[in-house]
Amino acid sequence: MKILLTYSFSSLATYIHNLLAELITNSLLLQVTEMVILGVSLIAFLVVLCFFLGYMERKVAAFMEIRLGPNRVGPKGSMQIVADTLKLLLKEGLTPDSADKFLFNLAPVIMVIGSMMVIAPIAFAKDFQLYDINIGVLYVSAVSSLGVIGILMAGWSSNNKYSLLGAMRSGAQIVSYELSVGLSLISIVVLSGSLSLGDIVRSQENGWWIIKGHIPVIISFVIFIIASTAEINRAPFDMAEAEQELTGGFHTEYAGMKFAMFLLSEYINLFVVSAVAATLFLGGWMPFHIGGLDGFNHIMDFIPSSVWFFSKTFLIIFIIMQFRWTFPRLRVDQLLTLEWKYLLPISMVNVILVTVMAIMGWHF
Amino acid sequence: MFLKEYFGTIYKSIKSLLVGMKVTGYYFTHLDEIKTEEYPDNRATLKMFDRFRGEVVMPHDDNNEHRCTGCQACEIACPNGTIKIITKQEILEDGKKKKRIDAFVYHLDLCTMCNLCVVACPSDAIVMAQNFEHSVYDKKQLKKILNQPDSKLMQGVE
Amino acid sequence: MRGLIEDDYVTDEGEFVINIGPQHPSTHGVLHLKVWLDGETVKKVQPHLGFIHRSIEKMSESLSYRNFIFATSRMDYLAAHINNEACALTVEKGLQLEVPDRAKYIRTILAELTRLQSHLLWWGCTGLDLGAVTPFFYAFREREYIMEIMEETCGARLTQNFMVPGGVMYDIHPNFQKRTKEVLIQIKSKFQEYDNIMTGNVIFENRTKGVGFLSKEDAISYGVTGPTARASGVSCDIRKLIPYSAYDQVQFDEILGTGGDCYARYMIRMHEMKQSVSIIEQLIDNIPEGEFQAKTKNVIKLPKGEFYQRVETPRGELGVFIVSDGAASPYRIKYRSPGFSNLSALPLMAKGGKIGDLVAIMSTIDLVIPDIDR
Amino acid sequence: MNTEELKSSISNILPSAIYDETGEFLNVNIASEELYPLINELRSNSEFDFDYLFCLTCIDWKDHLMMVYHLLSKTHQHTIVLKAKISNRENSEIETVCNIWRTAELLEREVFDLFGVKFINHPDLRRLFLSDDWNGYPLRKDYVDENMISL
Repeated sequence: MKILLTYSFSSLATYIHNLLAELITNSLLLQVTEMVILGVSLIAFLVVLCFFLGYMERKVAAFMEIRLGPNRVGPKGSMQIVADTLKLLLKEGLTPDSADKFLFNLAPVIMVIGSMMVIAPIAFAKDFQLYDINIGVLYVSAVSSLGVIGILMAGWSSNNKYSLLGAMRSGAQIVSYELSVGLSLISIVVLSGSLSLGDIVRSQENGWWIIKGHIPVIISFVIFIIASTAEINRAPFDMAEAEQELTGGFHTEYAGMKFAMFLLSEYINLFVVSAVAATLFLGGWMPFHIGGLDGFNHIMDFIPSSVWFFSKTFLIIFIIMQFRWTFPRLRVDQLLTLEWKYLLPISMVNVILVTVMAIMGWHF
Repeated sequence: MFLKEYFGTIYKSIKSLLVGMKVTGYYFTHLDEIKTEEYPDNRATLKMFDRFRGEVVMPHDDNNEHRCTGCQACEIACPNGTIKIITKQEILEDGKKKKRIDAFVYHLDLCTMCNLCVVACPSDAIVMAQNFEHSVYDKKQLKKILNQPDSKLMQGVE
Repeated sequence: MRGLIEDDYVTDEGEFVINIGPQHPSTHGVLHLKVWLDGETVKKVQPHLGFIHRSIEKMSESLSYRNFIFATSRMDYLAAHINNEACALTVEKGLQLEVPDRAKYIRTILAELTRLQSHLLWWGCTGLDLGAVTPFFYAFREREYIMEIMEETCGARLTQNFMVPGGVMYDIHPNFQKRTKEVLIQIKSKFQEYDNIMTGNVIFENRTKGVGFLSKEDAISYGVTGPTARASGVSCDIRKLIPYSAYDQVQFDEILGTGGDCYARYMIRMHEMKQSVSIIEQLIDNIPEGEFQAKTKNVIKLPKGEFYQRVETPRGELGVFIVSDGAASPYRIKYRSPGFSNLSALPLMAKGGKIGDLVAIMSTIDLVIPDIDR
Repeated sequence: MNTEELKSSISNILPSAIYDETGEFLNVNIASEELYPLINELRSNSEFDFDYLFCLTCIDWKDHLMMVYHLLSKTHQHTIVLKAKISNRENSEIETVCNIWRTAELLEREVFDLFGVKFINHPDLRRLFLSDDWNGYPLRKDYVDENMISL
């Protein structure tokens, strides 16, 4: 029991730090080495995560579609995604003749970098955060919209009409939905009084915001989920890909590893969005506490904080996946109608409600 | 009035979406509803229906005898020219010359399994088999000779 | 006459032309649509056909009256039974042959099962075209049961070739009635599920309501038939107007819509599935005893003359026009295929809509490309 | 209108029409030059009101071509078959009907493609199924293709 309680990522990180500090005395060199280790392990973690998400998506889709899903490679088909990645790696990375080659090759890299950068301020577990920047929420909302540049680049440089249409759709879509995402984030910032994600998690020690903030926060949670599904270009908002209309949209011309990088960034985006939602609304790594019931709270504390974080994140990932495998796609003008006529006015009113609630102290 | 309509739309929309998600959620939690047949693995238990038309075969009995008289009714009935019957003259025991089949050539690659040859056959010499795994590496292998080597016409079939 | 290639690429300044198909996920085959766009808005659509043209009409001119039927299975492969039935009926009309009642009942049941499976596949594909993948699998589950009935009785799943001039090829399988009744119960229990996941869905309603409007006058002028025309209020169900086979023995409604949009077409087909179930239920227990095939001569020769038979396929009116000069094979055959005429109204319906609307229209008029190209 | 009424009404417009009642429908035989005035009248006159052209095709009778129009009136529920004889086989021409029934546009392109009948005033007369450089018209009885195999 003792081991379980003390086990956390922070102790691991401290252990590695101490080990390196003994070996390397130069503080600058130490910092650089730690950053390299961190970067490499982060990329490795994200790749493994994407493998898992890819497998999860296939299985979720299959079970909802009364199918078995991947079941040949590896136990229960779990190695299928590895086999697919190998296939994509071995494929020739085609570049169309008339494409703008520099931008064409740069676009997937920008997509991946853009989505990986958002990982930085997210608290994966207690005391385990890559960089608790004091304007975390602002950083997240700013960096997460970098991806649209990648999509626009990919669509324009492919020199393909379908790609261009997809990219243009995506531009309009992400710029619009950014507003709702921002406003629903602000409602939590108003309540917790801080932009730092670490502080926001700590502010939920005595209850998650979705419970403490009741109706207004639930509304902003729903808006956040819908708007961020649109922002990461997932069905039913996958205008930019729209297979049945644009055959693949902005990545029509991509093949091989470059195509895999779009997939990678899609899954990282999915994870990041769910992680942000879990952090802001569901308390991040905070266990489920009910005020007054000390015994119950204590039992909840036994569950490691990372388990809390990941189970909340994957719950939201599952919901977003279920959206994809249930709903038809919206039309491009309806997509904008939804944002400008429904989500944006509601979230604006909601921000006012939350502000009044925070001033009057009506939340729990 | 406007607000009532506005929120009414939102309420109805969210409700319809949740009803849809309930359906997919139901199947996600009821894995016994999965209908997938794991085809190559269930070969042992897979049984095709008796009437399933997979390919034309010519049944032979234990004495290596078939029922085909070489009347070419099937060849005429076939819309695609799938069947070619090559006949030969055979001298019977009593000295009479009789027409017998030399080769019943069946081009599986041209066949559309329309069953018209089987219907046309007056002596029930050919039937449809239930085998459906026809893939081969060379198209030439799909040209089949249905009568077995050294087979004879069954006694009493004219 | 200007050349196709030359004409294709001469466009005015600022026109954005995309080619949808022949390899495109939502054209359901090898249809090629040339689409002029203004942003997302469709300005003009021009269908280019012929990618799967096999000239079945020319082929049939050298086949006997027994043989030419098999090729029609390859026209509208989702309604092979009904195509075969149309040919058999035309030959019977020429021979003035009375088909036994049992054969008529079997034909009608099989035709309605075909309609049911075709509509089920259409329902799944409509979901797929609009971006919902899951309904496709639900539809295929039920369709598979019908395919099993077909396989057990007819011996094939899609291209059955079960109709012969004078009746049907074999008597029904002993399991046929039991299995059909079980399947009907199964399918009826799933209609509510279909409504839950698609019909009532707000996104689906927005995608289809008011999209692809076709007026009644245009529907008639363009020769549009089937559910597509009935959604515009045109009464054109051949089963009602000129009953053939056993359709005069059953009670069913011809459902007419008023909207003329994609949603109306969708609802017509959903109701038609229920009507088909009811038709089969009325017939399945009352199949009369007797012969399943009328006696015909070994070599069928139609008298000199012209014979026209209209039947109702899941997509509309199929006409078989046989011109006979008294020989053992037809002098000229013309198939008036429903998809061909329905497609001709697509440019009208799609004009002014978005690309997404074009996809919705294509899926709700239920195009089967081999049927168009023949 | 029944068959007799149809016959007398059509004779008023076009006395040279020849009738044939052996088939299922009333057949009206005319020459190709007479087609357009008659067919225009058949559509616009509310007595006939043939608003639905359900089949348009061509038959090659070796010495001449024959256009066949199956017409139906949705309001009166009467059907006629109009047959226009095109005597000039080499340079066959007939007036288009696609401004009367929109469905004729594609059907006439099909006939042009497979029979080589040129439709005067057709807005977009191109090959429909076959490629533009195809030689000959396949559904004509004298069409020969060296690649064609006979079974």
